[in-house]
Amino acid sequence: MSTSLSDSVAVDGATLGSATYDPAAYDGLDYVGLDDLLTDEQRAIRDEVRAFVTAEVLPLIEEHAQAMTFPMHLAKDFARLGLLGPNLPTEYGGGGHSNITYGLMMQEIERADSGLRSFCSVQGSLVMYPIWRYGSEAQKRRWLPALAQADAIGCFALTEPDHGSDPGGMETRATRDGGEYVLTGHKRWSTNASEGDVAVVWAKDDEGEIGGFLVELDRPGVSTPRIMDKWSLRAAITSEVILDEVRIPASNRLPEAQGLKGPLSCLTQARYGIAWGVIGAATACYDAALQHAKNRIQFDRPIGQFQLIQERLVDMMQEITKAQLLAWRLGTLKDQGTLRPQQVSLAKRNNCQMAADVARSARQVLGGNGVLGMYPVMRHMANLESVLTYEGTHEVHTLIVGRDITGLNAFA
Amino acid sequence: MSTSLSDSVAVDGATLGSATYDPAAYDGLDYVGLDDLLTDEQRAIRDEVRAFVTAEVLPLIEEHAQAMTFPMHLAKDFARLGLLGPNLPTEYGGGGHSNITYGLMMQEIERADSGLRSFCSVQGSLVMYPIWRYGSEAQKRRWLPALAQADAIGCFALTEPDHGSDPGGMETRATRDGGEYVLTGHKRWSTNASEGDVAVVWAKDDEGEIGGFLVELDRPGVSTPRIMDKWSLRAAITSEVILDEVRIPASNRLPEAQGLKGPLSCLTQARYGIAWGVIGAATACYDAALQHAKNRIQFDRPIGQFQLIQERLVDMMQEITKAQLLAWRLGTLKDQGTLRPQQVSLAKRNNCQMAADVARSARQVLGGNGVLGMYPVMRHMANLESVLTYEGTHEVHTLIVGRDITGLNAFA
Amino acid sequence: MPKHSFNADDAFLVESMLGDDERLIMETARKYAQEQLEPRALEGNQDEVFHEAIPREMGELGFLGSFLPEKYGGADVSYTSYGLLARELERVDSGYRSFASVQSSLVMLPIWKFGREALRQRLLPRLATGELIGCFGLTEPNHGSDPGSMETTATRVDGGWVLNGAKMWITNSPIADVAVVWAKEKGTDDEGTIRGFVVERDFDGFATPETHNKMSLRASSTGEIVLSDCFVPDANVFPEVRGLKGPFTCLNSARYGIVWGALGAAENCYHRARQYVMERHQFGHPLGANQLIQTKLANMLTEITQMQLLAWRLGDLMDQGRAVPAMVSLAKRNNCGTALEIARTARDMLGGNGITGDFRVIHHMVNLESVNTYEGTFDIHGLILGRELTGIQAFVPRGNSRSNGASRPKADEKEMVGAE
Amino acid sequence: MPKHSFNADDAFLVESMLGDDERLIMETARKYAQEQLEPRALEGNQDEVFHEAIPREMGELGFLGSFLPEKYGGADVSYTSYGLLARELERVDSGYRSFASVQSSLVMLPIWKFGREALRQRLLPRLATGELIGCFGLTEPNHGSDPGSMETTATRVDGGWVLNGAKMWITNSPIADVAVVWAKEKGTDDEGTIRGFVVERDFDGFATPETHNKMSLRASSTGEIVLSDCFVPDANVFPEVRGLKGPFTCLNSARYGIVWGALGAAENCYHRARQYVMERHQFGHPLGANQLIQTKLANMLTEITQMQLLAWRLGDLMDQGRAVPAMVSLAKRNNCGTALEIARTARDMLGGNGITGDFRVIHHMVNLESVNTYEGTFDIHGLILGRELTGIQAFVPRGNSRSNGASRPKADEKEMVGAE
Repeated sequence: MSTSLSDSVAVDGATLGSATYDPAAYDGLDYVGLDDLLTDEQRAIRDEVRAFVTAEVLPLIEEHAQAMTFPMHLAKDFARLGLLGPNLPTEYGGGGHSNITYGLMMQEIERADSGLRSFCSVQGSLVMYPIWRYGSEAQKRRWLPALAQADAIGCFALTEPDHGSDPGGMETRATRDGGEYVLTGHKRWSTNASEGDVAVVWAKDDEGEIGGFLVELDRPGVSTPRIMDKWSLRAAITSEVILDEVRIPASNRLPEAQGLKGPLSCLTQARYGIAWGVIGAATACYDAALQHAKNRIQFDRPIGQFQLIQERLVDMMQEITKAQLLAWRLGTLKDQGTLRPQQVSLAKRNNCQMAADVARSARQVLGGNGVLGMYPVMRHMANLESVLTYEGTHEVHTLIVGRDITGLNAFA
Repeated sequence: MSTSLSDSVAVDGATLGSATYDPAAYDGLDYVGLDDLLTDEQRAIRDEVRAFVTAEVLPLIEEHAQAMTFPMHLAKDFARLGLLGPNLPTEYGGGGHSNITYGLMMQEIERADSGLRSFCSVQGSLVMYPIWRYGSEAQKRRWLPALAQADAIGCFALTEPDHGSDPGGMETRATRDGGEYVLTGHKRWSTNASEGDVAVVWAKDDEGEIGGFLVELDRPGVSTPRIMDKWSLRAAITSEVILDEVRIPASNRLPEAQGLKGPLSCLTQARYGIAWGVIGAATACYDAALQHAKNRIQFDRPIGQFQLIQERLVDMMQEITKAQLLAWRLGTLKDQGTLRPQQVSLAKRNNCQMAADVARSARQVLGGNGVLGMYPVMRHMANLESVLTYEGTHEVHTLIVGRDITGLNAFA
Repeated sequence: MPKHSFNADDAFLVESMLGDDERLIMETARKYAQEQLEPRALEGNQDEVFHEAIPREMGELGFLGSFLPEKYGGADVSYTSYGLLARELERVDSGYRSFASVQSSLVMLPIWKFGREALRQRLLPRLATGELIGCFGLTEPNHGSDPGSMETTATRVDGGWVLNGAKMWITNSPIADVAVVWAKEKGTDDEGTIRGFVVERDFDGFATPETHNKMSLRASSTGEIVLSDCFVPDANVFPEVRGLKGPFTCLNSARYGIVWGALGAAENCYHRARQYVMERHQFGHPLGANQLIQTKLANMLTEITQMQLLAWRLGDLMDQGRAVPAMVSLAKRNNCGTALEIARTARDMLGGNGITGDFRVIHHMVNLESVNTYEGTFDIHGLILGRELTGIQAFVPRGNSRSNGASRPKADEKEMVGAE
Repeated sequence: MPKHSFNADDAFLVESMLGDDERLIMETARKYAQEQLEPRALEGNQDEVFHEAIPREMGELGFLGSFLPEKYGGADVSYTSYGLLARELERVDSGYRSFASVQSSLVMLPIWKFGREALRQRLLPRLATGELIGCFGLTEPNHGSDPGSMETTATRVDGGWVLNGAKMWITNSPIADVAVVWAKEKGTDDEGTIRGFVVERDFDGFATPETHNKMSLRASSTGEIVLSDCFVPDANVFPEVRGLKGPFTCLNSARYGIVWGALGAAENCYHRARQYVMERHQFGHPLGANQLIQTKLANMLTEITQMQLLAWRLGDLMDQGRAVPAMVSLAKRNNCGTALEIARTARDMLGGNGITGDFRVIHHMVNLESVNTYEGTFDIHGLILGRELTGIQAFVPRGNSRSNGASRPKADEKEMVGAE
């Protein structure tokens, strides 16, 4: 054995010791026959995205994560596959798909990386959705087809450095000045901002009411420094959005968005996608752990024959299966139009924690090799730390659902 | 306050301090609209059993549990409500219901007590089912209608003192002697045996093959001492079945049951019922905890306003909801005829652990009062210890499912 | 590293850190508990019996109020020794340790610390021998975690006070000769101030109905204290102590005993589970040959070793006079919560047999539900620690639906308890 | 109980049990680590850099091989002191502690215990100053938990041995001047016996390619050891030691250091989380005002206090010569598993900021994934303990699909590790 093992490790995949993982062998997880609950079309779309991920995304995603770059060339592929606004009406370029189809798409793309699903979530749920729901006809025509085709990239600017769980405390202001608004403020944790064309900025107007404003990112006074020091979602671009007396025409305000309800409704859309998406990340981890358990030989037999390994695998599979059922039920309710935001909170809370737990357990199954990029697990594990946190932490969703079932408010 | 508080505690319900629990206010739990997945008939049957439990069972169950007696007069009510063999064909007195209906029935009856659901499970899944599946026509006609009507009570004799998880190691023998079998052996943990009319006994024949034998319990050589020292399922009768050269006609052997597959197939039926039943126990605990949290005042406000209490309630509700989805999916697969035993293992494992965890957490919400019979929680908690263990422990189901997903056998 | 043998019951050799006196007390208590209490525990739990000979037996061995000065019948032992006693009693049953905790920390301690000399001399020696039995009345039906809101009142009359109210969850009350009762002054200048009273069995208006059908601590006696115009003479009033400081002093001492007691219960569950999985064979091997079982044992031992170290170090600090209440909260919370988890796991490892009283583990499991709840629940001690760490009390939620800050009680006056 | 103040970083006053020498070493190490290492840790993790000045700095302060006799450059310090050092280094980063552990326990220790006197005198003083850097080659690509199956061979030749094989996951290897390598004799009467060799940088056939793009322990250097017909003279062979006893002696010492190191990482995560929740306001209050946050802090402190007591007691027993390997397994497993949980919780408490390197907690979190895995995974140490408790080895499953008992390896020859 005269050549280096390590040089090829992070790049070429499983060459350390015996190969124990083949990402192309991925076939999802369906222990209780949930495929039967899907239509043929839904399955076909799901499989199309899955094949795309295997062929086009997995070979390059680790490298992008290591280098902290976003594979921007994929944006056009996402558009082609219909991943941008899949559940919006076709009239403005949306996919016109069911919400279950939308969920399946998010699941498959997050199998590759949560950062890619974040890209789609932001574009579809946090940018296209508010424009579609709260925008003027002109705004819709100007932006939605372009966003759906990835000809324009959008971002969502709500969170501020001092106001994470508490967006109502925002300090960004939009001051009316004749036919214009002048925006000043500091937003943080905005996916895509430094690569984007337009931001949906939430700010308080002169009356103190929260409104939504479309800010083209090339306007004077806008800066979008990237947040570089990230250990999670490294393959996604995350930026600050700093607005220093940025002038926009008054017609850039979303006419129908009034109050905190505006941004919160966007978050409900995005959280719905997250509840599906993290299933993909978890299943990728489970699949890597399962393959490794079958292939890794210690003490002359596959480690999958160890009870402690089987226990981990069964727990993972069990929790993923329940999360799938929850997501499916959420989708049917959303398609019926009866879904309540608190139900989305429940699923976001449950499924994100599930995915983080699965990733952590899978990493342990992989032993020392599990910290390397030849397996996707450490990357997913690190990504899911962000997903647990953003769009409402576990604790925030606990208190949202808790208020719903007790009728009592326990926010501090 | 001159009268005793305690004298009425265990008997009359919530008189300690302010009343914080009203069992009649129970309305199940349906956070994600699962009722919509049921048919009108299924809902009607479910509600009928629920109302029966509230009116006829809850007022007396605690007393029976304390006294270690089974409310045998309810057996006729169970028959009237169709709880005995609900999913068997009507031809022999079964209910002809869907498996989802069967599951809902078990759920509602276990809301009262796991011991009552055990009674129904044994009668339906462990006695009627093997007679129906493996019995001769004569055996079916002799026993099934009587068992369905609770005119006869059956029991299931498989487990032996030294062979719990490992029934293949059974020591009970059925020796052929002309037109008779002579059975000798010692079975344990048999629900209903000392009140029963007939036992389905599993024993090895002269060839060492496992077979099923119908043993009328009044035959010479049968004794069924009760196991009295129980802290769990106290409202169910649990006995040993001691067979000392018991002679039965050869025609009492189940002709179609060959090998371990026979008893195991019964266990699959019963485990299916358990996976549904424990949801009822868990929901009863959740309901008691939720009511208490809303009504119990400390520091001038309901304790449900405490974050730590809300966290417990949300966790309970979340886990119950997922268990409901899993049970529902299991039911649809069973109704389609595609259910695999390993899927049942998964649901038994998940749902029993879920119910035990919910009961434990609910008990903590109830504080000191939670150890008393005025709340159903401590009783459910103690019951669920048995339910966790019987019909395959958590570990056994881990290794069954583990073998299924890895293809590797890790039984020690 | 030399190949010493590994002690599976004392992995980090904590017992070797004890002094000779302490070891002697531990061994005496262990012998008594295993030989005299263990044979009664099954019946005690099965039939809700607290055997009436037990108090005098414990008294004879010096187990009651052992940390009191000898002049009052105590033995002036260290806190570590007191803890070791609690551990041995609870190794058999939490109910027996509860009896001794109440007698020692909740009755003898306050009479010694707060009572008049005549009262001390009259009651303490007889409490130490077990001739008299005491109980402690703090918790009320509507006020468990929040004793500062108690409703029991004490009205000043000539030569004493008249008490009215009801206390519940009172260990020993049905068999008690004396009760230390906490009540609020009524109709005085100090209206609402909490005071302590020693009520005796033959006082008029004192009743102690028993609580039946408990599913926990069945081997000890539990009841209420009902006070109906009950007159208590000045001689039986604690003259100086005011407010919750009185009962909290007692509770701190009792909680410390629980830290050790819960350890004993956990050790017994672990011991029984270990024995069971070695004796029980399935699939041709002892259950203990399974990875899933071995790691359960390893987890138990790891937790128990840490519980031992916590208890030992806390005793050490108590004996040095360097302990603070937050340390007791930390250890009470940890050791009770962990003991309960261990008991559940052990119960599970015993399979079907684990639900029978014969195997004793389920007694510990149901007992520990109470032990984890009384004297401050797991959650409440978490918030006591949290207050210590952040300087912010979070007992009282700030939810928007109660925006009136004025109604918020003072944190210092409101420590959440729920007494034994 | 007197009202001392409560020490939120040392709740049970464990540091007050240290001797004066130990405290001095602890304080020296803390000052160095906080002032010299902490400022480099962000860059170290961000850019995968192990700053090359560190070994000599540590050597100068006597941190390398500190428990060795002075004649070999050590300081003859207690095991407790060695542990305290590890804790302070890992309070900054597991990578720095890993460097020191390897140098001290896995390189200097075996050369001292097993090497010839000339080798000791030539290498140990320069390893102690950090002038030379060492690494330890045990783990192979296909043999992590099961080092007894190693494939690296040593063939006897005139005046020495020729080594062939590859080792991976070798901390320090890319920068090492010497490597302690374990290999199996080949072509001798003792074919298959494991022997130890000290390979030096300038030997032919010795290469150490670096492992890049780790997501864990990025501030330390990791690589392979590739041996291609590498000749090692007899002077560099350990003459006496045979079998896995050699490497296991080293691993025991290193694992002991990890027990303390993981504690330091956990303490730092707790400290940073506590600080963050007090500074960060949401809904008009510090995050620390929430019950859900306070109980997280309380849990962390409770676990850390127990980790402290375990580490302290283990050091105490090591210093008394009374420790056995199972104790080390217990503490390594507990402290690593718990530290990882604490790091995850702390990361979560820091919200979005927690994913950035600036706040440092996520470095601990990803590092501890390795620390919980190397030198025996959490599960493996559970089975080592389980074997101790049951007398039955459960490393090798008995599954029916392998009914041939003959193929089962002997338990004693197969301890599951995976070295640093």
